[in-house]
Amino acid sequence: MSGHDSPPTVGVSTGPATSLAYHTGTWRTERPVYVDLAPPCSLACPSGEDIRGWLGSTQEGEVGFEKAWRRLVAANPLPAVMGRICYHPCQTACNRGDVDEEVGINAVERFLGDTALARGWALPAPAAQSGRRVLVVGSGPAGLSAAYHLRQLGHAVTVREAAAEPGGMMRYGIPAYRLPRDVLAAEIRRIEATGVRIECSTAVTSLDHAQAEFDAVVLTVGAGVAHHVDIPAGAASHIVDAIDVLRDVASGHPPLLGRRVAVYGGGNTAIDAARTARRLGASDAVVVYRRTREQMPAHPTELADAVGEGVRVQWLSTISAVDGPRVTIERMELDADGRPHGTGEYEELDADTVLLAVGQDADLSLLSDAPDVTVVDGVVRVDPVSLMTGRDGVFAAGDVSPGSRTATYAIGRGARAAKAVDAWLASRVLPAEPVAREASADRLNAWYYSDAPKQHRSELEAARRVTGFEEVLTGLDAEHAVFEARRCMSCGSCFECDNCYGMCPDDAIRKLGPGMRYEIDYDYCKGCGICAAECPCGAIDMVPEVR
Amino acid sequence: MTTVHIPFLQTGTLAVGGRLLTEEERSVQSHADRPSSLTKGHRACQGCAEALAARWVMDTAVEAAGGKLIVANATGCLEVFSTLYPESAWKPPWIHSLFANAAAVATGIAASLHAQGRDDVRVLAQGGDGGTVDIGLAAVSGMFERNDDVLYVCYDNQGYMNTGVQRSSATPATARTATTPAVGRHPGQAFGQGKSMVKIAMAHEIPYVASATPADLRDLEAKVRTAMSIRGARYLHVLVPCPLGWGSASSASIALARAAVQSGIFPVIEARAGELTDVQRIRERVDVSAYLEPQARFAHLFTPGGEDALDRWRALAEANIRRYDLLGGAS
Amino acid sequence: MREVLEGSQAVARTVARCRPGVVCAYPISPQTHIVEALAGMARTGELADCEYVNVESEFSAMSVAIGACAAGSRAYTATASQGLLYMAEAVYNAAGMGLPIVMTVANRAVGAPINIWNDHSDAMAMRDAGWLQLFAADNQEAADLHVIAFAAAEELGIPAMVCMDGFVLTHASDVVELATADQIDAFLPPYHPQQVLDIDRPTTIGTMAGPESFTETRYLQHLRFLDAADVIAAWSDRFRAAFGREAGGLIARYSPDTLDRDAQAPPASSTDLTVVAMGSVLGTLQAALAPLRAEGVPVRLVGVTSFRPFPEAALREALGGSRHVIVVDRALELGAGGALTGSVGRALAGTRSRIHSVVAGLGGRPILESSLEGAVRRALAGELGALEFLDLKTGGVPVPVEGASEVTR
Amino acid sequence: MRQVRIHGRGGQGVVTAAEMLARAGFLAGHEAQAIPSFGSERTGAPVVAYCRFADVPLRTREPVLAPDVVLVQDPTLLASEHPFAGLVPGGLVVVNTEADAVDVRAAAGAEDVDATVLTVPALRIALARLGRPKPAAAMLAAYAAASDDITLEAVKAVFRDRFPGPVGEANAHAADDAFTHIRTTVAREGADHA
Repeated sequence: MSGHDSPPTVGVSTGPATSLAYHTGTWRTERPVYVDLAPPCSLACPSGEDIRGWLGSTQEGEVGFEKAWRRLVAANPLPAVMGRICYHPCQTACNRGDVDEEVGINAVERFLGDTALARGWALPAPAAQSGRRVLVVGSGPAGLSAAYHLRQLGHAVTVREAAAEPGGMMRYGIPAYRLPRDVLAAEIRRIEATGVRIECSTAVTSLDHAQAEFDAVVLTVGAGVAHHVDIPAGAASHIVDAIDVLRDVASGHPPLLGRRVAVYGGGNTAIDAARTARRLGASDAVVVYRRTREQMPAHPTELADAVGEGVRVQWLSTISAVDGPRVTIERMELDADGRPHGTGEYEELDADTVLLAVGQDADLSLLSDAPDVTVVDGVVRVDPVSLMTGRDGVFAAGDVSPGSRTATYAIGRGARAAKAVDAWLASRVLPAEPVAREASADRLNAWYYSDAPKQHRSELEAARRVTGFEEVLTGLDAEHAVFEARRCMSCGSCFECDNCYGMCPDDAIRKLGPGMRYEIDYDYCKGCGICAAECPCGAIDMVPEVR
Repeated sequence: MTTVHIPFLQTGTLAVGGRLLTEEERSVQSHADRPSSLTKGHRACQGCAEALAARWVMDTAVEAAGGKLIVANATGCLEVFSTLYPESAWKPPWIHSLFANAAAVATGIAASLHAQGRDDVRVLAQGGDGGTVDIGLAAVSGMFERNDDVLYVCYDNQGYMNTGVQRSSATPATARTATTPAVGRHPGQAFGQGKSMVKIAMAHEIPYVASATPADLRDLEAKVRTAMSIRGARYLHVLVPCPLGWGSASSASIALARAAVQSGIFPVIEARAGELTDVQRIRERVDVSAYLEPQARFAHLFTPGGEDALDRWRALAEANIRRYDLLGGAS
Repeated sequence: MREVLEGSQAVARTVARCRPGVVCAYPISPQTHIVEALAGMARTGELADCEYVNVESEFSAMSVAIGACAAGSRAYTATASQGLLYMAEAVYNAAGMGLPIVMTVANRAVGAPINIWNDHSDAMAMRDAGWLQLFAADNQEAADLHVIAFAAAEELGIPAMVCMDGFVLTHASDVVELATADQIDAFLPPYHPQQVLDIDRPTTIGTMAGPESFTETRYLQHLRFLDAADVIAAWSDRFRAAFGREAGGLIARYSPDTLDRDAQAPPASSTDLTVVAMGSVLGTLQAALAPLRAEGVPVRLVGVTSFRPFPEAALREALGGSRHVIVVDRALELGAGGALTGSVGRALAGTRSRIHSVVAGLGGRPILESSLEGAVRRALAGELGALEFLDLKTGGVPVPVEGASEVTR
Repeated sequence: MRQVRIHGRGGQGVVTAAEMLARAGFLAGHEAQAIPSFGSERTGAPVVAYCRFADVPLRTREPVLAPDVVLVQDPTLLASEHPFAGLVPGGLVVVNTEADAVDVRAAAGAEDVDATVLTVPALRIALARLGRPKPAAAMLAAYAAASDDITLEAVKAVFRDRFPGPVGEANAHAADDAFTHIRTTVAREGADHA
């Protein structure tokens, strides 16, 4: 009986974890792949902020605030300002709106901006001096953004501003109750501290001269001139441009408007003007708008605040004539395409002053010596990728160029112009902005997000009632800012929730450690797709296995 | 309910983990160095919730026992897919004897350990619904009745999936199986049959009985931890969706477990000494069709003539909701 | 110390002195007195450091033993008849997993018709389960065999049944001398499992073996079984040396002169008529053959102690080429003959021995000395058939008074 | 070799009597063996048990077919259970009864059997001493009084050993009573030899 010393249990027992010898990965017909998609908030952000990124850092609490702010100012050097005046299209796009309510991104931005000011955080030190000099004409949001980003790239930047103070429409168009001047000033000072030179009360009148002095020029002169419509008006009529009123108020010279003020227009300037009129003592401020509430370009929250302050709106109405305090209004109606048409019905309104807020135009007098810089529809024509005007080395961004006329958009275009200038200075071709895949709502597994424990949820609700991220004037405190940031679903980007790792039935995902995310072990992954299905943020694609 | 109070950190308590959690707040499964008691290389079907739940349960038990856990396993999918000689996907000491005797084998292990003065080593027995509710019921009941120091876990996939999807006494009404075909006037498993192992366990008045699903890891881990903190006979019933037997997408296993709970079909409860002590409330109620329709075994319910059966399903859900106060209205 | 003890008590006390870690049992006649006695000793502390588990079925009894043995305890249970069959699946399983459980089988008939009395049908039903099967001739041996069984089983990693005739031995009181606890401690090594569920060295026990490995698994089990004969013989020799009495072994030899058990007895010769039997009938045969030997009839007696593994070589040697072999069989292979006869026949295949199968004592029918003697005389006269049923009543079973007469065609 | 058969009913301690008898015989220096009847032991059903003594080891396992001694623990069994069957000529029959040997023979249809028949009121003795109808000790003591197979002291010893304390003492007293009864009766009347 020799030669069979094996234990009697051969074939019955075996060592632990010996299954590692069996690679189940060959079973797979689809493989999970981690992806990073663009979240709708960022896609909707005209400033191009990495909102998901800086919310992510904010989620970490105190230790993450500065990092969050630095991620924020990588795109936008004015977060305290924009945290107040941005109409946050990011929030409109936010996928969380489908779950409960959109994340209060703007309020968190303001929190970060204010925190940075309070703590005196400096903007990043610029790159090494390039030796190139760039002139930015105008110090509105586009100009400041362009100057900041150019400076970050190492160029010597000078900003020339015709007005006495920098800030453009932020300084002279937006009422102080929406944007305190010290906040604006502080953020501009912080840009200056990076080496940007801002020369106020210095109008640039000749592009040729500018180009002689600088290697490149960026035009960001804005659209500060009120657009005019022809309204038959009697001699005693008191008709002024709303933007001028706002500018005068901002300059410390509030005009006398009277007790009854009619504002003609439907944009934010109209609303600002009406609310300003109320603050200037008008007991009756009426906004006359020719379309409906749904069509009004003014931001709904602005309108709501205005109405809350006693501003009235006369919908479907145009001012057809002004005669002294008597304003004649024609009733309008919408056709099948939603366009307003006069009905021939008229009524009258009493107004001491009529404020015109029917649009603003760019002051293009600077271009009188530059016929090669073409102007179309009142704005400077630029190459859509390089933002360069018809003249080599001259770029344009902000309201003076085509596109949306918001400060947020202006900041984004300013940053883009900076890149364009930088590329042009280096004789590089600036690639078009990549079209990112969107992390759309249907990719999400929202089940995982709405599990705020009740006590927290009620805190959140209380916070909203008291501080009202979107609507109220005071900012979030740190706790609520963190909480709000944590409501971000990180659409399309792994935030290390461990679902894939924990829910893999085949134990085929490795966790690489904090910040390192995960790695799929394709030797064993059978491709069941649970990781993708249960990924809250849609950061895993299942792709056909092609062997 | 054994609640885990996790601060709201982006996903709250429903996700496996979260980078913002402290070490103490983490689920066992979220640890990079979790035990992975059932490790890779096992041969379960794609999307097998039993494989998943077994790892969850055992990892938690292993941690709760300080690594001192011995497992007895009934015959069934879990055994077959994990231990095809000469390979084993198990890390803890593990034994499979027969289909019907996992509870008794576990009793023997516990008795042996007690005799050796090794009460620090804990014993877990596990099996599928067939090995628990049907053929193994006598042994399970005996283990309960003696109050042996064993945690018994049933992974209920509602049928004999290992042998090709036949009906068990845990197969739900109307489900199509190989032995309850979807033909005739009353297609699939008949209404009025089957038994509730959770209620049977409770009737033994053992120290701890709970149900859970892979749709709520933290709840499951908490229940295992609770069970492991108690001595004597304990029972955990885990609903485990089976892509093969249920005719569902392999990626849908978690979602189906979620739908089973959120529709009121599968009550997630806790009981001590025979008394119901807690239920998990429905969080986002869904219609039973959300649970049934993704499963091919219920496909005939969604053809003309299936409405009556669907209504009876709704009545079942309503009955559960009433009986267990799943919507939380009563308290 | 010699004393009068009921067989069950003798076994229970001996088992207790083997220090099992876990004893589990489900009652069934005629095994009950054994497990009752062990239950009592577990309560009094005489059976120390042992868990006594009252299970809900024989199936669970064996299952608990499997778990206990795999967890490193010496495990013991006892059963009989229907109970053995009810646990059959687990009986095979224990052997397949190499768990050296020791189980007393108080041999009893298997129904239907239900019958609580002795024969060997139950053990025969499990003869291929992969267990050692040791049959006790008397209560002294029944007790002693348990010590040998634990020793051999644990060395081999093969479970062992000690078979003792139900009631005939379990309930009879005899003069016995039990091995003391100290003697057993000195004789029986502590249980060192060959495989164990150990948290420090985890292992997986009870895997599935596919077509690519099952045959080899069985083959290795078979080789181990072949080893078992030597191991049983060795432990029996050690037992004789330690205790000064015969117990176990593979084959029991009996002196031709005294008919006493004698390991040194010479083999039978080709001219001898040799009676082969197993279990308590050997005692009755000792008595029944004495008058024949006194007459000078060349009759010898050989007992089979180890039915599994079946000691073909040792049996052939003991039979010494006997031309006439009568196998007294307490179990029946329906349509074939005695169950023991089958194994004896295989052992003697190719020899010139003629085998008679005498089936006796089924379902508790008393086996009488006179009947056995008669069978031998008829064999000598050439009148004994190849298969006979001892004391078979001609005319069959009495028909019930009412109701059943027309049914059974 | 001496062979004993005990008749009784379930619950009367027949099996115990056989085992006690074997033990008593062992104490008296014999090899001994007790074989209870193998039944399902229902209370009241007729039960038989056997005992053997010898001075060489006992091998056989067959039931006792030709008893030297028959103990009948219940007189109602005389008619139905054929207690005289197989009795060796000159054998001893001890019957628990208030009646006499003549009545016993008549009841058993054994008027002409070659046997010594003794009667003892073992039930009365048992009830008096133990308060329970367990006549075994009295029966064995009666047997001891009538033969040299076992001794009264051995009978008392095995009962004391099996039932330590008052029960053992009560059995010992019962044994004394029965022993005295037989010795007295036989001395006065002589044994019944047919």
